[in-house]
Amino acid sequence: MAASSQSDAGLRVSLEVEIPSDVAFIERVVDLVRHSCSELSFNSHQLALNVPVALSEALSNAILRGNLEDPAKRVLVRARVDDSRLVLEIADEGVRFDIDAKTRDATDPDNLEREDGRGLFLMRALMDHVERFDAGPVGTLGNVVRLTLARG
Amino acid sequence: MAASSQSDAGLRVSLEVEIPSDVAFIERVVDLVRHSCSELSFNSHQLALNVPVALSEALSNAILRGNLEDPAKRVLVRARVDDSRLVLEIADEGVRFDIDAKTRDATDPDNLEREDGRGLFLMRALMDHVERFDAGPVGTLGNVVRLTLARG
Amino acid sequence: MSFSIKKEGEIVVVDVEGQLIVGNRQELKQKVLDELERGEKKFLIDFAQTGYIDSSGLGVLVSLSKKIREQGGELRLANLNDDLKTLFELTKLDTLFQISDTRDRALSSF
Amino acid sequence: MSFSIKKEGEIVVVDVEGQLIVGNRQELKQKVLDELERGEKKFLIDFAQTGYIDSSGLGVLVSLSKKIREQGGELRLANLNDDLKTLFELTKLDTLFQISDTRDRALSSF
Ligand SMILES: Nc1ncnc2c1ncn2[C@@H]1O[C@H](COP(=O)(O)OP(=O)(O)O)[C@@H](O)[C@H]1O
Ligand SMILES: Nc1ncnc2c1ncn2[C@@H]1O[C@H](COP(=O)(O)OP(=O)(O)O)[C@@H](O)[C@H]1O
Repeated sequence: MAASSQSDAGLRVSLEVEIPSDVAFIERVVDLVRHSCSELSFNSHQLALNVPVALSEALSNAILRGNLEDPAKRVLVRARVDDSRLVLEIADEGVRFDIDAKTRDATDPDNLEREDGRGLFLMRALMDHVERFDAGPVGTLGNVVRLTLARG
Repeated sequence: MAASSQSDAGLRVSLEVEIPSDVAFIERVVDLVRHSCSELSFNSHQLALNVPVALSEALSNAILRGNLEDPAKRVLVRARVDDSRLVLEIADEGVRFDIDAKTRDATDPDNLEREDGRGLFLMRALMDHVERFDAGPVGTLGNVVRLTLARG
Repeated sequence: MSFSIKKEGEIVVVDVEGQLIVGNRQELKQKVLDELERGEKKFLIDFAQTGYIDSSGLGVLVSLSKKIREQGGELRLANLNDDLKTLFELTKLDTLFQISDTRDRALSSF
Repeated sequence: MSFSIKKEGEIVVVDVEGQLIVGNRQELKQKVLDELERGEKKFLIDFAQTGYIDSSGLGVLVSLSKKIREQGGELRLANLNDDLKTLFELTKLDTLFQISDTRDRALSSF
């Protein structure tokens, strides 16, 4: 394709996806974000591993831990991609949480045989930055988890 | 995939793509928009014909007719897709034009052997609605062409 | 997207792979005009591997068809899928071109 | 995404087609537990056709491996591509599982 021999400079994509609190939507959101990154020539490992896994983790946390699968609550995903990086923001409507306190070292021998608790660990391992901030002012609900990945 | 047996109700995608005034970017923008529509189960003809052709026309008009390929000018594409329809807005920074006056009937025998002038005609043939409005207040530059297509 | 050209007997066959749009139509035009200049007269454009065509791509086909006719040659098209057929019908260009369902039929129709 | 199960000799082979994630991992778990209940002891999960795996998918593999061991059985994994290998390495799960490069090697390792 002429497109791939073309520089990416100046192409900027931003994507907003709103879904119900239902894990069945995760795969489609991942597809959409991954497709945007592929148009900006992110490398194959980033497209097959870092982006899909980290985003899936953030989405299932938002749906299951944040919104507790409440059908009245929604998850909003914002992805901005340009020729230097991907910035993902996953917003839920749930109770705030302390991301550092909740992150477990999955490689600790005590945790190795646990079934759960690898989500935040993997996000941090697969992304350059993982941040959490409040979605709204004091007293309101909602977490935003922001994942940043430099194009490799 | 579990995804395709799943209802689309409640999934909403909005995409913003900014490109330089260079026709080499058209194919990638079309791919991105088309991919969003495919996640929302638009039908195969809409994905292979209506969406790509109408959007390509609007993009090349914005780049070639609107921005006159001026490298300082940009084209902004906004796509909103949900389970009922696609709304596309293509914004340039060029001189305003009268879309009705400029639309030619491509099937008129006088026009049949012309090389150009089928763009607006095809947009209208392939989309449910085609509108043009001013990008900013009186005295400023810029056209927005809005294309709407109900999911088939 | 790319265009590959080969000869089948005395017919020049062009395969359009991917899109035929404003970004690459000049390349198709130039390739066909080069062959015309070399004295070729019979042209078949095969769309079996084509995605979508925009109005500028249609425009190039119209203009090539005119130039080929002016040199006493012929242009035929083959393998338009349903969506491409619709595109030709919407613009009535199906009345301007000789269109065959298959490449073989197109080749034997010259 | 889907899981297909078949017997190769006395080994139950599961192919994971597509993703193994929170939305479908219960299905995999149930299918394997059903076989275990039926008395099967040797299990091979083949990832040749797998896309990505999330932490809940990894969690299901950990829990199946435990349950199979408790019944005196064995679970082996095969055909992890480079990205899936990285995932197992990052989580040190490569130390918990018997992982073979190919299906044949996994089958003959039981
Ligand atoms: N969006 C969220 N809202 C509320 N709590 C969260 C959220 N994301 C993570 N958590 C908390 O962090 C914990 C650890 O998350 P994670 O590492 O992904 O493992 P797991 O989800 O398997 O428990 C969760 O169990 C939950 O208590
Ligand atoms: N975005 C635009 N800005 C300015 N003029 C435009 C724009 N889009 C269309 N036009 C005008 O409308 C005319 C007809 O457009 P179209 O039907 O697409 O055919 P063509 O672009 O081949 O001339 C153009 O030649 C141009 O004068």
